[in-house]
Amino acid sequence: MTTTKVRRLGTDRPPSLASRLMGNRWAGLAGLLVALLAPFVDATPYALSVMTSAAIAVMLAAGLNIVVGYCGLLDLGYVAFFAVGAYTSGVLATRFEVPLLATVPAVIVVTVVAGVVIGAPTLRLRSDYLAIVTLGFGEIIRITANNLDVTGGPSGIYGIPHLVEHPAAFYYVTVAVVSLAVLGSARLGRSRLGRAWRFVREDEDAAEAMGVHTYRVKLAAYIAGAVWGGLAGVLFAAQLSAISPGSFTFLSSALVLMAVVLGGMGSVSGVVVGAVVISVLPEILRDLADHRFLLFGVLLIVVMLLRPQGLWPARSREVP
Amino acid sequence: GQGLLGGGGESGREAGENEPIVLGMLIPQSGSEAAIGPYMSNAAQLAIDEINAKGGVLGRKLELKTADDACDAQAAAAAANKLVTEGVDISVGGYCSGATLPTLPIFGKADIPMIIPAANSQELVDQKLKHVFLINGTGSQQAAAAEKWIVKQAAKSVALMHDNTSYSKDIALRTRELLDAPGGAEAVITEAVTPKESDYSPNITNVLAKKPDFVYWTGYFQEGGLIARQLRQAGYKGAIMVGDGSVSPKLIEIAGAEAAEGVYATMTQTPETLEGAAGWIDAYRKKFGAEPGPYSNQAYDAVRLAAEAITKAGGTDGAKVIAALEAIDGFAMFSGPLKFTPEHTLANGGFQILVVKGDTFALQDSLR
Amino acid sequence: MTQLVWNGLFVGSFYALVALGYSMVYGIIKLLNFAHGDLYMLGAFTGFAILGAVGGVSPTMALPLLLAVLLATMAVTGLAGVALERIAYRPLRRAPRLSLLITAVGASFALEYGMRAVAGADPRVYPVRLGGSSLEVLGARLTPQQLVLVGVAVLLMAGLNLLVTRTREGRAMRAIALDPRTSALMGIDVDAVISRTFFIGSALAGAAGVMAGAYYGKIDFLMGFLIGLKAFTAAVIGGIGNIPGTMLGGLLLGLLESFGTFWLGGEWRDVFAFGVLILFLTVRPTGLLGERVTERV
Amino acid sequence: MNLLDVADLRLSFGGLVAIDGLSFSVGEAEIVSVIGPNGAGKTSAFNCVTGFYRPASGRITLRGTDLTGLRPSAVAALGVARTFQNLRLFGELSVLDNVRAGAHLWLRQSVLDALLHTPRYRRSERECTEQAHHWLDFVGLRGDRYGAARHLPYGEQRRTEIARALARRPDLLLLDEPAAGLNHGEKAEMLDLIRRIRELGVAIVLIEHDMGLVMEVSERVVVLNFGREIADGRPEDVRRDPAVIEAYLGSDDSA
Amino acid sequence: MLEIDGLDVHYGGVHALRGLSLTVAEGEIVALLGNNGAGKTTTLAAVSGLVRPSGGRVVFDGREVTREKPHRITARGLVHVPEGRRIFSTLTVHENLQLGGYLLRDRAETRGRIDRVYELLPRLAERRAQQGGTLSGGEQQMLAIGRALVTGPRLLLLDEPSMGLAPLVVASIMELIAGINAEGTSVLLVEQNATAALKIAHRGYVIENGACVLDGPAAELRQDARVVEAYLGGV
Ligand SMILES: Nc1ncnc2c1ncn2[C@@H]1O[C@H](COP(=O)(O)OP(=O)(O)OP(=O)(O)O)[C@@H](O)[C@H]1O
Ligand SMILES: Nc1ncnc2c1ncn2[C@@H]1O[C@H](COP(=O)(O)OP(=O)(O)OP(=O)(O)O)[C@@H](O)[C@H]1O
Ligand SMILES: CC(C)C[C@H](N)C(=O)O
Ligand SMILES: [Mg+2]
Ligand SMILES: [Mg+2]
Repeated sequence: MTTTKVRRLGTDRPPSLASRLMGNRWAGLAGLLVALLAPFVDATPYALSVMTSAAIAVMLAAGLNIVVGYCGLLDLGYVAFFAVGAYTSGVLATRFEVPLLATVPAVIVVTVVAGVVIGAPTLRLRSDYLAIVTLGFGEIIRITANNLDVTGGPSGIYGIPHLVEHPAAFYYVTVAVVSLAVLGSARLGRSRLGRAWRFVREDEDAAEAMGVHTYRVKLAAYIAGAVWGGLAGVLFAAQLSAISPGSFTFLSSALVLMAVVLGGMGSVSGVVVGAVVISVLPEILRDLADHRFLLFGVLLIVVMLLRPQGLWPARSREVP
Repeated sequence: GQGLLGGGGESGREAGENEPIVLGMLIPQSGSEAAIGPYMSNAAQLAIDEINAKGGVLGRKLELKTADDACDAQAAAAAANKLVTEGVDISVGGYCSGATLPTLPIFGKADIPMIIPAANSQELVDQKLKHVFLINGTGSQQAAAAEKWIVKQAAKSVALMHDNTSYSKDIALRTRELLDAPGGAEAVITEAVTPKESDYSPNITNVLAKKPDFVYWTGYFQEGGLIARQLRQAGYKGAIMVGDGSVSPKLIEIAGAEAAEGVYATMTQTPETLEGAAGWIDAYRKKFGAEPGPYSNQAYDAVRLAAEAITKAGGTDGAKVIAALEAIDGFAMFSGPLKFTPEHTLANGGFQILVVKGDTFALQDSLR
Repeated sequence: MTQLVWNGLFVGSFYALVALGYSMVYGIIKLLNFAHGDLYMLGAFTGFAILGAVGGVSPTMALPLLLAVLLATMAVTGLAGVALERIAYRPLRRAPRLSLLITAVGASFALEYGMRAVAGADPRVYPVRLGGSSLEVLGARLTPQQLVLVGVAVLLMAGLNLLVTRTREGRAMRAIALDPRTSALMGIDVDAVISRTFFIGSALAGAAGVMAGAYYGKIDFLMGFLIGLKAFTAAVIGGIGNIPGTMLGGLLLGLLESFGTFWLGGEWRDVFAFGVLILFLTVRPTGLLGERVTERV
Repeated sequence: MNLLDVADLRLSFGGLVAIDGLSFSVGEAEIVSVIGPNGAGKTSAFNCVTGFYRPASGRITLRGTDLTGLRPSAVAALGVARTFQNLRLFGELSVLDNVRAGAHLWLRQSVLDALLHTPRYRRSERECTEQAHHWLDFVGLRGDRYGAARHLPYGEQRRTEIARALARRPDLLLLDEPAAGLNHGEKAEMLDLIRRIRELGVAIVLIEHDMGLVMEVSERVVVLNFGREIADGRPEDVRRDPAVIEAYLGSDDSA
Repeated sequence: MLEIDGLDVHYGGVHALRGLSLTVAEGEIVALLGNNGAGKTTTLAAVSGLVRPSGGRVVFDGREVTREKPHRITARGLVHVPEGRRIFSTLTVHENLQLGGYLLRDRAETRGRIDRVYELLPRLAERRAQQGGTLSGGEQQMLAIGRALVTGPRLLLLDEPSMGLAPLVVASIMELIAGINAEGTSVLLVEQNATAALKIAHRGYVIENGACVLDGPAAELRQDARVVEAYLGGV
């Protein structure tokens, strides 16, 4: 037997303070607290609308994170599900006068179906090709909404009833829903299914060899992402009371994807931060008027150069 | 800050005597329609400067706050909320119907009357909101004018082309409906194009296969110019007409003088077509060093109309301003003397037919 | 019918030209270069600026002049692409590959709104226009200028194909795409090859920009967005990284759009095009000419 | 009944015949080695058994259940685990997570459990982690269990891969060159490990080029050449088989 | 020819090489032995520029190459065959070999060298049009070595060349290495198959925990009790 010393790299090293702060639920609670207190600092309609939009963006990012961050499936048409959710609830609420809350089960059913319809034939594709297919489906959904009459054609659906009247109250409802969604996605990520998603992301063959039915697992990620996106769509419809195809363009998909990557793929805290940055930064820059997107672009580059793994990357080591 | 514990949602609009009156204007400054924003904000500023030079309104100065709606619903909602928060008294903006729709309840809730200068989808008034007024002709008014001219030209087969946005599609479909009535011209094809492209030859091939003698494009000038040019290149010899979104000297430039010559347009009155407007154009040029673009005159009028209503109402109280707007009769605007219908659209749609002559749109027929 | 085919091929050759650069860049560093369409835009504006500086041109001189402008523009956009890679992409080469997506979108915004700040939001119109009389060929109406443009596009593409498949430079590109570290061990200067790839790809985009400006006339700061999207689609359909495949992908997309418009009308065109592409990919998951990759276990 | 039966397997790639009528069987808790020249079709045979390749013809049965043409995850579900010749760890994931992958098939936990953090979820997660540690201890991993697997030295990665396969609690374990890249001392440890695995009642099929190890550990050796079986028997007999010496071992079988 | 002096390498918090020093003289085969994780691969990677040392010097042919880029080091004639074969998986066998000749401007010479490799490793000739990634493990190993030979190295760094090779092939690969060495190429050989390595090497080093603990002529090392116990197996 060899004489070399046995090296136990870090097995007995205590977790660093940073990892303790970032890793566990304190970060989540702190984030929630910030979200809950923010209206006490600024509750102007503008601030509330920006914050509500940011919260919805967080939900979208959390959903897309399941697909892209956990499972490694590049989805360039994620807003398709956002649109499906928003339209389902909008159509039911305006054409059939179903209360908005009551549309939720229908939204879930429809988005699951949409997830299966889009995912089933295409999840066998390699990532680049999947990207195009999802992009294509995103466009197909948007154009179809634009061309059909039930969806109100290009002008969309308006007069969707509010979930609750007061903007601050609606903000709190949104925060509550979004928090649950974020928590849910985090818990999924730490489950048997969540691990399977990461196995698929890392190496599909090895995952198969360990008994992971990669196709089903991918479909599950897709469906989970679809449901998250669809529910975010309901919030979106309730917030704006009007939805139109113009809100579901490829650019919106790209922005959600950016939120995920900017924050740190696979890291729930990261994508929350990413989504807040992506949705709030342009508002902060609003006063620069003409130059705001120029600066936005430059900032994106700078941020990424400084933090290549994202603002708050997924932990690369487990806490023992 | 105005937190929940502080002043609450209501912003500090209890304006003092000398506080300026704030007009808010949502316009696209980024995104696909970014070209339009400056035309509108410049003209609004021009109106404000003129009014302020004469002492303002009720002894108070006017002030303009613009916000970028990027022609996008969500951005528009945030921008509208921002204007509300900044204490805007009257909204004089709105170019894209799709972006303007979600802002209606936001301004409504804050008790801010809206004079919408450009966006003109029927849906803006379909909800019968008290605070919403359109000073651009609506789709049905424009369609009526178009049909009138088509019939007058004795056209037989008409091709309608739109860009699949709500504004453009609405006009096209309404025109088709009118043409579908028995007798006269027949709508042979309704073709939708994808905006922001360069090559429309597949659409044009479709259209020309139906051998129309009249083509009506109801979208914007960027595509309009290309379509007119490509129609001519493809050998089309019949008449071409464009909607009000296409009335811009840029259309002529893009199409090239040859292809643009003789193109008709349905349009409310513009500075160019008004006897007395030459001075206005000069003033605009002098101030901004550029030609007034599409919807600059409507933006200019929106500001003037807001000033008029505030004067009549004796203040900026929302309900009183709305009442004043409803009562206005005969206020002089580029589009003619103003009076609102019960649904807050122009009683006199005021559409007329322009024609491209050289490098401008000239009046062809006032359809009166 | 021939008209439909010609329309599709003509537009498709623009798509192909832009898609080639996309494909090369994607092929070598797996970057979804969102800014690629904006280099096309930059090309269009560069050409516009050069023509403006040259001043009035007699119509007879238009074609040779345009060719000169084309080359100058290709140099400018090529260098812009190299700079872009240097600043925004190279530092992230070891980061997760989607991180590049952020800087690419950032670069796209910066280019678009930077151009807007320089040239304004109004569309501009080229002083020299290729247009004019059309002739009938096999029942399709086309112009000599169109033929010239397609000819130039085909030449550029053919040259590129030779470069990538036949030369050591091309082999180096393909090797880097698979494994940059090992490529360096073969003596390949990875950074230099990537720079050259960006130069060529961006130059092609710039060429397409000038050609579009001169042919269609209208240019604006957002003109690159849609074509960038289509180029990406074409590149993938063709089989990412595969040059002839990308050309075919561009042409196919053009044809699909042309026939989709004809069969279903303009409003369903993209639904048709994407629908066909999706169906196609489900039967042939590696695109038109994409290599069958048999991953060994 | 044999644990594994492979009958008349054929597989080709284009014109290349990789496996040409291969048959062999493995009994319960038996250690069988598969040896043969490079490119003889050993890994391909593994790939057929585990569902990564679909054989052109032939039948593969596990305790009488037909495996032929099943997808890899279904084969794994029936109790077959494997390692890969070119390591296939989940590089970015922690070593522990890698081994947890082995628990995927037996871990009883629903999505709802995970969302609500029910006691069942906690229990199953705890068990999963304990098992992972158990198997890492079993294979004798020395390196950092909490860091990314790709940071481990090569030999440690090999062990991790075996731990991952063991965490599946398979009846049949296929090891593709587990001792490649190990030095002599480490090979001794591997030998010991393989024996201990067999003591758990797991049958092992071993592809290996290290004859010392093969001769030491195998109960039976199957020799392939050009996709065909050229010998099958006890190690002592096989090593003296002239066909095997000629095709594979060479006269000097030190290596 | 190669001098490594006090080399330190860190991977984040891991101190992989701790002041490692060794030399390879012109015309020598030097074996590098050590347990898993000892730092052998890291040593080679630091020499060829794939990892950046945090301290120490690498001198090749009298010139310091410590922080030079990998492709320049290769251009100097120092060629590294990395661990794990690293074949360009979708390129054919032939294209892989052509890439080995990337730096040769002369096509005829490249062709000549490739033909030579085909002669030495006939299995590769049979498979010249097959995608590299679909080769069997051993075939890939042959390709990796063949590819480096096309480069025409003056110093060859080999990381576990015998891994996954059948016994017969191991023997012939070792012969091959001895052969090219005889033609003037120096070799730094990392090998777990210490028996085979020490048979052809002139000298050897044993490293543990990122530093050399033992070195000497191969013949002596073969007799050394510690080496015998740990690496060669009781005789
Ligand atoms: N996907 C594939 N496509 C083409 N040929 C293949 C493929 N997989 C394997 N082969 C060929 O089939 C033959 C058998 O390969 P296999 O990997 O089974 O060999 P092996 O016995 O495991 O060899 P080694 O000991 O070198 O690992 C080899 O010649 C290989 O090149
Ligand atoms: N990328 C990396 N990140 C972190 N640590 C690393 C990395 N690469 C290697 N190490 C560590 O550096 C040390 C030396 O590794 P190295 O690969 O050089 O060993 P080796 O002697 O080649 O071992 P083997 O015989 O297993 O190939 C090991 O402890 C390993 O865990
Ligand atoms: C012509 C434009 C003023 C029409 C406007 N874009 C709308 O959507 O209503
Ligand atoms: Mg093998
Ligand atoms: Mg090593």
